[in-house]
Amino acid sequence: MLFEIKNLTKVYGNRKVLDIPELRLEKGKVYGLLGPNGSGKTTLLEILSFLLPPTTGEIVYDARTVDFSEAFLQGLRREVVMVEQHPILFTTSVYKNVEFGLKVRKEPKARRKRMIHEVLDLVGMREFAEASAHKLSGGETQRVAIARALACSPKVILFDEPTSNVDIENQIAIEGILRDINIQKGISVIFTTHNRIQATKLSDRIIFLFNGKPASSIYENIFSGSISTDGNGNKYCLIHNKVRLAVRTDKTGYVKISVDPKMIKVFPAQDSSAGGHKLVGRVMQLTDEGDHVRALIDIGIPISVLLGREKYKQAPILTGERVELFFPLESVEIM
Amino acid sequence: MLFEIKNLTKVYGNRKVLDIPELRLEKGKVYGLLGPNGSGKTTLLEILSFLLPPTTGEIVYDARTVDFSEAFLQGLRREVVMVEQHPILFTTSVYKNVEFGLKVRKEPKARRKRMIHEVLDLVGMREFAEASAHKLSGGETQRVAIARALACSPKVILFDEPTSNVDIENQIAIEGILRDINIQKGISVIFTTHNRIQATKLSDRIIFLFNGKPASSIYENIFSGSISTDGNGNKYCLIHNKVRLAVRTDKTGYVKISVDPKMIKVFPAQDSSAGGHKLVGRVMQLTDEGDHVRALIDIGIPISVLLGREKYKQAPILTGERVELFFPLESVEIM
Amino acid sequence: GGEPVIKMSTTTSTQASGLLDMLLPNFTKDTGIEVKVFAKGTGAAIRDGMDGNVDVIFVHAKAREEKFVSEGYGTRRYAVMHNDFVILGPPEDPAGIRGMKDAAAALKKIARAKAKFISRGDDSGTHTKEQALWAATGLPLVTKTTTVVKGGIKRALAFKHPQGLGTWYLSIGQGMGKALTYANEKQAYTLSDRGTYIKYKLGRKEGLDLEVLCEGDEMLYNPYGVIPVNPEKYSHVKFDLADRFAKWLVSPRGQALIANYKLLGQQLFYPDAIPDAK
Amino acid sequence: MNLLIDSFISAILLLKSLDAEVCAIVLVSLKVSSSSTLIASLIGIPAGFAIAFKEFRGKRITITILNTLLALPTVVIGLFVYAFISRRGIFGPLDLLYTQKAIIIGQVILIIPIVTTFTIAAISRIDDRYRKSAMTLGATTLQTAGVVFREARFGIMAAVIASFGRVIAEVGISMMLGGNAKGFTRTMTTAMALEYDKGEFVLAVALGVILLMISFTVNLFFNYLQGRARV
Amino acid sequence: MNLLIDSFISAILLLKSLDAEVCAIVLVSLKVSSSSTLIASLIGIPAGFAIAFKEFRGKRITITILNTLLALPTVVIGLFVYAFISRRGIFGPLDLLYTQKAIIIGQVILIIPIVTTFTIAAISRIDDRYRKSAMTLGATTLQTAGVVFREARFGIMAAVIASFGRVIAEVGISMMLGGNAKGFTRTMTTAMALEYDKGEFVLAVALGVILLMISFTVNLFFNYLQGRARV
Ligand SMILES: Nc1ncnc2c1ncn2[C@@H]1O[C@H](COP(=O)(O)OP(=O)(O)OP(=O)(O)O)[C@@H](O)[C@H]1O
Ligand SMILES: Nc1ncnc2c1ncn2[C@@H]1O[C@H](COP(=O)(O)OP(=O)(O)OP(=O)(O)O)[C@@H](O)[C@H]1O
Ligand SMILES: [Mg+2]
Ligand SMILES: [Mg+2]
Repeated sequence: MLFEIKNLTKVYGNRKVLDIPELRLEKGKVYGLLGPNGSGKTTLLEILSFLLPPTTGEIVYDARTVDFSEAFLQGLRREVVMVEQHPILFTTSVYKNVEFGLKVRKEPKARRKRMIHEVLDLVGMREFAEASAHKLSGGETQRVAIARALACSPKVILFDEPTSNVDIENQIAIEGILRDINIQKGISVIFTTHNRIQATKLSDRIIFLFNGKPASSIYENIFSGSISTDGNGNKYCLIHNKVRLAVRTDKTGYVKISVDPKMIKVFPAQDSSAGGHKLVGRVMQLTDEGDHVRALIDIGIPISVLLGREKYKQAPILTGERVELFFPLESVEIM
Repeated sequence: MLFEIKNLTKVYGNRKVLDIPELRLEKGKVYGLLGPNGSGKTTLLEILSFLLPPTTGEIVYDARTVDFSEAFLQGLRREVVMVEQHPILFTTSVYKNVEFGLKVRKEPKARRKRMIHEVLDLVGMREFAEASAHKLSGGETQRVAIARALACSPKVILFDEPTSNVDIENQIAIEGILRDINIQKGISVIFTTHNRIQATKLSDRIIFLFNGKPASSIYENIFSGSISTDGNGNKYCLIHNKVRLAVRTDKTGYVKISVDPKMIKVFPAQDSSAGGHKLVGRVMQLTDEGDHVRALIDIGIPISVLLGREKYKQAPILTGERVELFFPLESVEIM
Repeated sequence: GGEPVIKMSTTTSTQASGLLDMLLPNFTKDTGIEVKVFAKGTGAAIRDGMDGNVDVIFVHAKAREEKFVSEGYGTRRYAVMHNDFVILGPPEDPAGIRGMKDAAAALKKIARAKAKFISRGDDSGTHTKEQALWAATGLPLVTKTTTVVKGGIKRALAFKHPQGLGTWYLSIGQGMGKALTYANEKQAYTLSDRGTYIKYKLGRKEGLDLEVLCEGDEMLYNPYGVIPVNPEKYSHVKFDLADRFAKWLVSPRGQALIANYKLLGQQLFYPDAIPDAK
Repeated sequence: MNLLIDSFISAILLLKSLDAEVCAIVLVSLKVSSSSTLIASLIGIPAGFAIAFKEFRGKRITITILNTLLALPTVVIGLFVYAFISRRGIFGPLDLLYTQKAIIIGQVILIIPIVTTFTIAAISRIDDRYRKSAMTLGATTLQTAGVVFREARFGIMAAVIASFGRVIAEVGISMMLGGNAKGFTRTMTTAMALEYDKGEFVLAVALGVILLMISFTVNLFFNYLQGRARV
Repeated sequence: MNLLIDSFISAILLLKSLDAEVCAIVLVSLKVSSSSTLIASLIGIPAGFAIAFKEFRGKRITITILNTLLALPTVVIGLFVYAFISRRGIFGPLDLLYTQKAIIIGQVILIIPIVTTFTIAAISRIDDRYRKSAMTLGATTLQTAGVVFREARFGIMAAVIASFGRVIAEVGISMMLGGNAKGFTRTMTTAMALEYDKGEFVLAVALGVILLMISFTVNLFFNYLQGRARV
């Protein structure tokens, strides 16, 4: 086990921003951490990289129970490196930034040079080696920060939204790096992202955080809406003043809902769209996800639907086509 | 005309990071600004928001030639507001942050309050009104910064990667805001992004920046590779040590190439894949783009292909399917 | 304010001895005139008068006072009082001068013995007196001159001391009290006015491990004078009030107060205008 | 050690007796030092902003000169001001010498370099995005400076506190330009110097203890202000 | 005005004559003030780091006390040290009084609060991400402090420069603990005070002009260091 977490909480003021009863992460895996803004992703990564002590709870790292004393942590930090969400580079050259972790690890000078050039090549920043690090653009900064962490050759790397400001070509490169260091060097990787496709593509397991808790519910199709009752006494949820979904709940007023993408049913559109519970939309995007195909369908709001591969092959829907959606009552969960 | 730019350059040290011979932006439009890291997007936005003087060149804003004297600029800045790539919030409450632009504009207190709550609602941060702004998470910060700019009700808003750290639900909300302020209030919008789909979806026109210059070439399928010659004397470009594309060029060694997605030909895969120039890949994603369908195909590297809608309808390809690609020599441009 | 006020520059010894604290309230009571006192080194106090910053000066450097008057800065020098200097030293008296009356001879013995001697070296009245005593010993003296420019004219400043500066002869450029402290710390000889000595020896818990070893020489006489600033030089000075102050000091009342002033049971100052005032 | 204990007890006794003379001295000290701190801040803080923000030729040499002026000895300031306000000086007729105003003038000169250089140091480390944010939101130059000031307030406050400490503990200028006249220009420090001259070491340190108590009270107040500003 | 011109010319004359006495005084001043600045920096900068980084009960009161100590009058420091090193004091046998070492001790006490408080002010405004970055990259506490120091170096440098300016211009402690003995402990400022007492204003200011020239040279050197550090 890489990390075993028990009853971990982090409290700021009177707000519990992290509350994890149990979480076990294995060695040599890639974990994707997803969740809305403020769900505690960054906070969790900072705790896992031993930069932030939790308010309560126990963490076992690599069979060692972590006691949050500085001397103990310094040893662990040599094995676990984090790349921050908005990394800051030391106000010196790019080269010296990347050199820092190596100097600290007392690498000999010649080896340092080789390693620095290697990691800068990986993120495509070699030609910036002598540039002033604090004058770089947003994406350049992010890439140098990744190189700086890679240079340390740690056992675990935590990436906080590693590609958020990175251009398309380098997004591909960095995704490649993540995979490569995991496969070739056996480095365990935990990364956060708001890009579901990236998460599915790269990770062995996805962890959803919601309000500081690992969420049991599917972190997809999350919307804010309000509950009302129609003339027939049926409850529905009105989303963005555009879409009505039938729901079964006792709550009223403003709520957050999530819709299970596996439970939504898709039909080719009939011109006479009479079906009471059906909504009409247009297929925006189809994405391959191995056993499934994910369809993004615009019904006023973008809805994600997961279709079984076999079903899709038999009755394919095409992008740009109009389709009808049916939302069973069970598909909508009020959070 | 909103902006008329002539011979604009920005030089740092001995590097010309921006070099725009001519650029005209119309009023009331939404412009998407795309380009790799370091191509000068942020620099351009800072110049257009009158925060950074160009090294040389002329800017005409709203029929007024901009002279870069502080007094003159202060008037213009009341009309043009920018949201930075990594916004910083004043170390006070969220409420007071949003209030700043209104106070500066001498809005009466009651009106201020109403407007603040309105914009915080838009970005879903109303419940954080009294929180300390500098303790917010990355995405929360970005959303408050957007609200802070919206509150000013300017004529032009410049957004630098407005959704880079924002969660999925709020990405949709912010994309909606961009559209709404443009359509309902006639506010001109210029935004940067690394998300092509977002750019196509939201903007009336897309501007590509490459090495500081508005690029004539298509900003897609950009790869770094090296030119070699095979046994038959044919030149090819080797990308990521995985893919070979035939090219016609005099250059040698390390180059950047872009492949025109409209010129790539797609066929269903034959089991006997003999065709010399053909490459086999797997369809990852299909996206609706109005007249076209964009297919993302993995041939070792992800390649974007644009298919005519009619052609796609007649012979649909499915996600997850294997396909063959043919790259005509003209499709590959060496940059 | 309705009350007439005059300004006076004086040497630190008149203030530190407590004399002014006794005299001035009496003067104010008698005349209704208040006196603002600025205590400083003799040189600086005379400068104050020359620059017209004060109405009257009360110092002890007879030659310079007379020059002050002759150059027209002051109207007239009133001889007010004197006290006397004493040569102090450690109880062990390594140079063996205890009981000597001849001050110059005593200094000569100190120099011969190369016993530590602390000089104020600050061009004060005491320092002027010390230099005169060294001159009287007949020992070879070193003269050190510094050139400065005043009003565009170069001027040399001279400073005399016996050979041995920095070895046994220490020039510290400070006031009397500090010189006493210094001499006490180094258990060295020094020249002091009797008033400050009494104050330091008897007036404080810390005391002073120095004793009077040589006293009573004519040359150790230390006269104080008061001089109103000349209104012809500075029309703004309150000459009338200043002159009243000077005259009050040399009046029987002023002289009697001075004669009767005792610090820790010891008389410090002896009236000069009316020597037998009581 | 005895000296300290004795002094401390004497300080308490002095304070308890509410000695009118001691009160007057404390008041003069407070009045003079707060005036000079205030005036120097009003000049030095804006000057620091101007120097930190503007790019101009000779900026570095300006800062070097300011740093040099941190070593301006009180004697030089005293004599410099003296040359102007003594009866022979240009401002002689104003009769400023040996007044509290004269002390204030001298002390202002003494601490302007402190306030200015530390304002520059405090501001130059403030993230430039604060300035840009304020400007793009439509702030005037003054309002932008206000934003940066807010962000740098702890650093600037430190500069003001240091300046206050410097002047309330300062003796040379107070002595030379104030003259240590009892009841008018006698401050805590000149009184201490006088007691020291008299050999009254206990009394000198006792006054020093009172000075530190007062400085502590003032700093508690500053601390309270900072605490409020933190919100 | 004449005073200043005269003093300036006299200063030039003094320097030109390469007067042995003046040279000695300048050397003593430089030696003493750089020693005390160095020692105070070696104590105050780490202390500032410790206070700024550690979260502990009484942190704010510690800072308030340090701020109070910015107002420590030289007379108090002088007498305090005197009490220890005078013949009757505990350290009397070391025979420290009226030596350069004594001045250094007093001056170190004087400027430790300056170095410390401004180090705290400089560090506390440094983005916390520098600390976190260094730590996650595997730095020890000392190496992390090194990174933060690098980022805060201008602020800390300003503190050191101010402290140097404070001590080289300082007169009270030098006078009381050094004793102004010609050739041993006479510094530029004590010499100035002496000339002032003598009424030799021109000479006093001339010495002040020399002091400022030296301070300017030292600051040019600091500036050069900063320029190099900027790379
Ligand atoms: N020092 C702090 N004091 C108070 N609240 C804090 C502090 N740091 C973080 N928070 C709050 O804790 C919550 C979790 O923050 P965190 O940065 O972990 O979120 P996140 O999941 O990384 O979000 P994002 O996707 O926006 O980066 C946020 O709501 C934030 O406002
Ligand atoms: N102050 C500066 N000094 C030197 N070079 C600079 C400075 N500011 C920016 N640059 C360089 O100018 C180039 C353009 O920067 P800019 O921030 O405009 O890029 P960008 O297109 O916004 O990139 P990104 O997608 O990474 O945000 C970058 O290569 C950057 O390193
Ligand atoms: Mg985060
Ligand atoms: Mg950018």
